[in-house]
Amino acid sequence: MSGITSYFRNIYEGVTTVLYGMRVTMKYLKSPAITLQYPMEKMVMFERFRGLLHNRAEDCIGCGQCVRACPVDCFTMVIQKAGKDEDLGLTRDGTAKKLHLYQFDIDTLKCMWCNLCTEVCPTECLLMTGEYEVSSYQRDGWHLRFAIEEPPPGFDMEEARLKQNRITNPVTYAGAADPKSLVIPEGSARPLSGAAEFDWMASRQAQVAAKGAKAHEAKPAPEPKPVSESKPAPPESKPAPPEAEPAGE
Amino acid sequence: MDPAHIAERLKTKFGDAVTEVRLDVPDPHAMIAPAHVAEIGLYLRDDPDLDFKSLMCLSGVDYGDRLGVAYHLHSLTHRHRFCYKADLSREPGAARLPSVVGVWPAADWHEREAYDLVGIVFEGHPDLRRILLPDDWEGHPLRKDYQFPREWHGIPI
Amino acid sequence: MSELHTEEMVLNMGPQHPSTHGVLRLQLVTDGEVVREAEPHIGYLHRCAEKIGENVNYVQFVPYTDRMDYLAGMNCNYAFAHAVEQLTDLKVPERAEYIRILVLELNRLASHLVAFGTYGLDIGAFTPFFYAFRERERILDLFEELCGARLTYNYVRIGGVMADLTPGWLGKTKNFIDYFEPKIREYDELLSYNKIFIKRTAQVGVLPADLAIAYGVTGPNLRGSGVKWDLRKEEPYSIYDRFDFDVPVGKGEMGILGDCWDRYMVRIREMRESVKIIRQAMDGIPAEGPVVAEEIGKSVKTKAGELYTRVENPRGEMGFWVVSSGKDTPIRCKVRAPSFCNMSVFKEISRGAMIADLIAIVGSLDIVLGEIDR
Amino acid sequence: MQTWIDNLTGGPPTSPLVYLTFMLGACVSTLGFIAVLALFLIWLERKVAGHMQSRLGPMQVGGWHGWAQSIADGFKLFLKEDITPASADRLLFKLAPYIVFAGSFTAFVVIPWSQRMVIADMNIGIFYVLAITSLVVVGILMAGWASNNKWSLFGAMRGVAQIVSYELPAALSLVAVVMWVGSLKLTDIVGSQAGWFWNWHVFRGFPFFTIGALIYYISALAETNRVPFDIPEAESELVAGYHTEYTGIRFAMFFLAEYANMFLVSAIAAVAYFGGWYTGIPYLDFIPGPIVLVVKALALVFVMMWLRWTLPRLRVDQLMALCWKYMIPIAFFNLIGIGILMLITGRA
Repeated sequence: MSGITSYFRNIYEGVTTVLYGMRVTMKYLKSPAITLQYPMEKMVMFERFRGLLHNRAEDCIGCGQCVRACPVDCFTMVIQKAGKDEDLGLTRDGTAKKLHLYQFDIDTLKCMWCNLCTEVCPTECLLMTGEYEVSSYQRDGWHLRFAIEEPPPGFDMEEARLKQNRITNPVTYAGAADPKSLVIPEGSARPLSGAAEFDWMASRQAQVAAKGAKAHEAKPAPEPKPVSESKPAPPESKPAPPEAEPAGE
Repeated sequence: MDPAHIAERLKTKFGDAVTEVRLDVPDPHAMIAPAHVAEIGLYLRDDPDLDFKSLMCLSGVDYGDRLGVAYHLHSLTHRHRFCYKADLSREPGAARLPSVVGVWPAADWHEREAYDLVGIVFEGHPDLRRILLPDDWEGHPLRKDYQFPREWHGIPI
Repeated sequence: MSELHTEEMVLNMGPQHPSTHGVLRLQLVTDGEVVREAEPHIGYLHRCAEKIGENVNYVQFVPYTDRMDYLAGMNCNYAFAHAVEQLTDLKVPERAEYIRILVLELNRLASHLVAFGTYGLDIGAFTPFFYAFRERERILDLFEELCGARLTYNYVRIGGVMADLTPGWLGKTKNFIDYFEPKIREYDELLSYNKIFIKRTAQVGVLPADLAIAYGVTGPNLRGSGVKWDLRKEEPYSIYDRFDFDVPVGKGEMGILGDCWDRYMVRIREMRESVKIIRQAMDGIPAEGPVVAEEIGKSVKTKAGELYTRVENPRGEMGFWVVSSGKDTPIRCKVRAPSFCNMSVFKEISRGAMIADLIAIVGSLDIVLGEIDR
Repeated sequence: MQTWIDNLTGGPPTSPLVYLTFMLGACVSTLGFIAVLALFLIWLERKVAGHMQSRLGPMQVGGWHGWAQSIADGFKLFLKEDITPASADRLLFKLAPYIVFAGSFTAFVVIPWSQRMVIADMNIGIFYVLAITSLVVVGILMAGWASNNKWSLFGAMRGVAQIVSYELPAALSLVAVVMWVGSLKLTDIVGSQAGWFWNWHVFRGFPFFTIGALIYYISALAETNRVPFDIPEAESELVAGYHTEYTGIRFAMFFLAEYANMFLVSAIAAVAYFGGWYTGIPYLDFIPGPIVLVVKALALVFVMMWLRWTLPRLRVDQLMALCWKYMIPIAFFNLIGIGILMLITGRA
C-alpha cells in the first residue's frame, strides 16, 4: 500500500513544487529588471573605488615608498638628488621637493589594484582614480608615464633605472633581469587626460550629475560623500563641466 | 589533553623515536625521527584517549639548512590538537620518509603536494606524482636553492 | 549474453567544461552513462602563491590571499591576517573586530549565494543563478563602498582593516539584510524543495561522516554528513563567541545522510545563521574607535616561530602554516585550502555515479579552483 | 492541398503547372512562416528568460527591445564559417541538420489553420504528424554519430532514447482524442470542438481529457528536448549535446528546427485539445482562424518557456522512469476511462 501512496505522493509533490517554482519566476517576470544598460548608463563609482593609478607628478617628492610597497613591482622610477642650490618648489601640501623625478612609470598590466602604494604615499599624489574602463586591444600603451622632468644631457637613464629599481619578486618579475625589458618603446605610453591635472573626483561628480547615472541600490543619485581619511579632499560641489567625462581618451 | 601530555605519552611509548619536545613555542610540537612518522601517526589515530582521526594539514618546508615535514592533527571527539614534525637532510636523495596515507587518506594529496613543491619523497605512497605542476617540470620550486627556469618547452617565461 | 562485448570509454571532462567550476580536469572511465572511475587532475590554475609568499612581506601577501578563494576574499584575507596576528600577539581593536565579523559573514553570504546559484546551473535550472547573483551584487556593492574593489578586496589587514566604515554603510547593510532574508524562502521554493532537484541530488554522492573526517573534509561538506563541527563554535576566534548562532548539519531528510542535497541545504541554512550574526554584529559594534592596531607600521615583523592557525571559511577550514625567522618575510607560508582537501574525497564518492550525478557531486562540494591550485 | 487549391481557384486545377505552382507557393510560404516564427520565438524566449531573471534580455539591436536581435544572430550564423571536424563522417554530418529540420517542417503541412486553410487535409492527419516528427530522431542520431565526438554521441543516444520513449504517451493521449472524435483528420477533430469553450476537448469528459492534455503537453516537452527534459543537450553536462560540433548555418538549422518544433507541438495541442481555430466564444468567431490558432499555440509555447526558466533538469534514468512508470500507465488508464465514458454516454 505504501508503494501506491508514495506513487501518488510523488505525482502530487512533483506537480505542486513545479507550480511553486513557477509562481516565483512569474513574480519576477512582472517585477522590473535590475539591469544597468552599461555603455549608456554608468554606475557611479564609490569614493574609495580602486581604479587606474594616477600620479600627480608635480606633487611627487620621489620618496619611493610606493615602489617598495608594491607587491608586483609595477613601478619604474628614476630619481636624482637635487643640487644644494636648486629649488624644486613645493608640493600642494607644502612639502619641499628634494629629488628630481625623471621617470615615474606604472606598468598597468602588472598592477594588481591592491591599493598598498597609495596608502603609503606621503603627499597623496599617487591615487587610484575612478577610471575602470581599462580594457584595450593591445598590450602597448598601458605603460603609463607620469614624470614631467626631462633628464639633463649626459644622465644615463638606463643605468639609473637598473640601479634604482629593486627586483624584489622574481616570480612576478622573472623576465625583468633583461635590461631591455625595461625600455619602453617610443610612443607606447598612454598619457592620461592632461596628466598634470586629473581631477577624478570632479569627473565622478559629473557622472552623478549626468542623466541616466544609476546609483547603487536603485537610489536616484547618492549625495556627495564626506571626505574619507585616505584620500585628498575633493573640491566640494565644483560645477562639473560636461566634457569632464574621463572615459574614452 | 594538552600537547605536553600527548608528547609525554609518545615518549613513553616510542622512546628514542621522539627526539625532542618543544612546548614553549607558539605551536607546541614533538620532533620525530623520520622513519617513525607513520607508526606514531597510527598510534595517535587509534589510541582512544588521543583519537586524532583528522589530519588538518601536512606541510613540507625547506628551512634552508634542512627540510622538514609537519603534521598537524586534531581530534573531533576530544577537541584537542597536536603537531609533530620530522626534520630531513637536504642531501640529494636523502629526503625520504614513510607515507601516512595508510593512516589518514587526507595525506594523499598533501604528500603529493609536498613531493611536488619541496621534493620530499614519501615511501609507500600509492600514487606519488606531481599534483600542481606539469608532470615534466624540473625541480621543486619551494626549495630555497630553486633556479627559476628561463623557458618551458621553448616558451620564454 | 556472454559474447556481447562492451568497452569502457575514457572521457576527459575539462579543463574547459561548464560544470567543473574552473579549470579542473576529470578523467572519467565510463560504461555508458555510468562512471566507473573519476580521477581529478588539478594544477591548471597554479600561480605559485606559496612561493610568492616567501618572497614578499606579510603586508604584501594579503592581496595574494584574495586570489586563492576568490569567492570569499575577505575570509582569506582574514585567515592570513589572523595567522600573522597570532604569531605576533597583536591585539586588534574592538571596532575592527566587529567590522571584520560583518565583512566575513557578508562574504560568506556572497560565497554561499554563488554556491547555490551555480549548483542550480549544474542541475539545469538557470534562474536561481541570476537571483543569487542579483543578491550577491548588492553585497559586492557594499564591499566596493568599503574598500573600492568587488572581488579582490585586500580589506582585512594584519592588525585591523584597511579603513573605517563609510558613513551610512551600516544602514545600507541593514537594508540589504532585511531585503535578503525573505529571499532565502524563495530559493527554497524555486530550487531546494523542487521535486526534480531533490530527485537529482538526494541519495547521490553520499559522503559518510567517517570518510569525510578521514579525508580531511571540512566546512559545509563535513556538516552535511551530520558532523557538528564549525570552528566558529569549536575554536572561537576573533569575537565569534559573543554571537548566538546555530550550526546547521545535514539530517538526511530527503535521502541518505551526507548526500548532495544535505550538503546543499547546509549552505542554505548557514545563510540564515550568517544573517543572524550580521544583525547581532550591527547591534554590538562600538560607535567609534581605531580600526588598526597601533603597533602596525609600514611593515610587520613577526616573532620567530612556526604556527598553524585555522579559521572557518565558507568552504571549510582555511589554515595557514607560517614559518617565520623573525623577519618581515616568512620562510614558508603553507596554505591549507579547504577545497583542496574537499576535492581529494571526490574520487571516493563518485564511483558508480552517472555522468549527470558527477556534476551534481562536483557542484555540491562547492570547490574553487583558485584555492585548490593556489 | 487539393482542397485548399480548389478553394482558392474555385475548381479543380486545370493543368499540372498550376498545381505545381500552388504546391511551390505553399512550400515557400510555410518555410517563410517557420523562419519568421522561429526568429520571433527565439527573441521571445530571450525576453521571457531575461525578465524572469530580473534582467532585460536583448535591448540594442533594432531599437525597440532589441526586436532585431535574432535576425542579426541569424545573419551572423549565415556568415560564419561552416566547419566540419576533420574526423567527422562528412556526408552524415552535413545531412543531419536538414533531416532534423525536414522532420518538423513537413509536419506543418497538416496544421489546420482554419476550416478551409489546410495545405494538406489528410484523413490520417494525426498519424502523419506522429510519424513524420519521429524522423527527427534519425537526424539527431546522425548528428551525434557523425560528429565523432564522445559528448555528441552521449547527447544523441540520450536524445534518441528519450524521443522514442515519449512518442508513446504522446500517441496514447492523442488516440483518446481520435477515439472520441472518430476521425484522424485534424479538421474533423477541430470541428467537433465548435461553439463554446466547454466544448473543447480539454474540458470534456472530465478528468480524462484534462489529464490527457497534460500528458500530451509533457511528452511534447520531452520530444522537443525542452527543460526539464533537455538532457540530450544538457549544457552543464554535455556542453551542447549532439550539436556540439556544428557551427554556422548548420547550427542555425538545428536551432530553427527546435523552435519550429516547439510551435508545432503547441499547435497540435491547441488543435487536439484547445479548440483549434475556434475562439471558444461564438460571438468572437469573426476573428480569422489562423490568428486564433497562432495565439493559442503561442500561449502554450510561453508556458514551455516559463517551465524552462523555472525547472532543473532530470537525469536520464529518471526521465525514463517518468515515462514508463508514470506517463504511459496513466495514459493507458486514461484511454480506458475515455472508452468507458464513451460507452456510458453512448458515443461509441
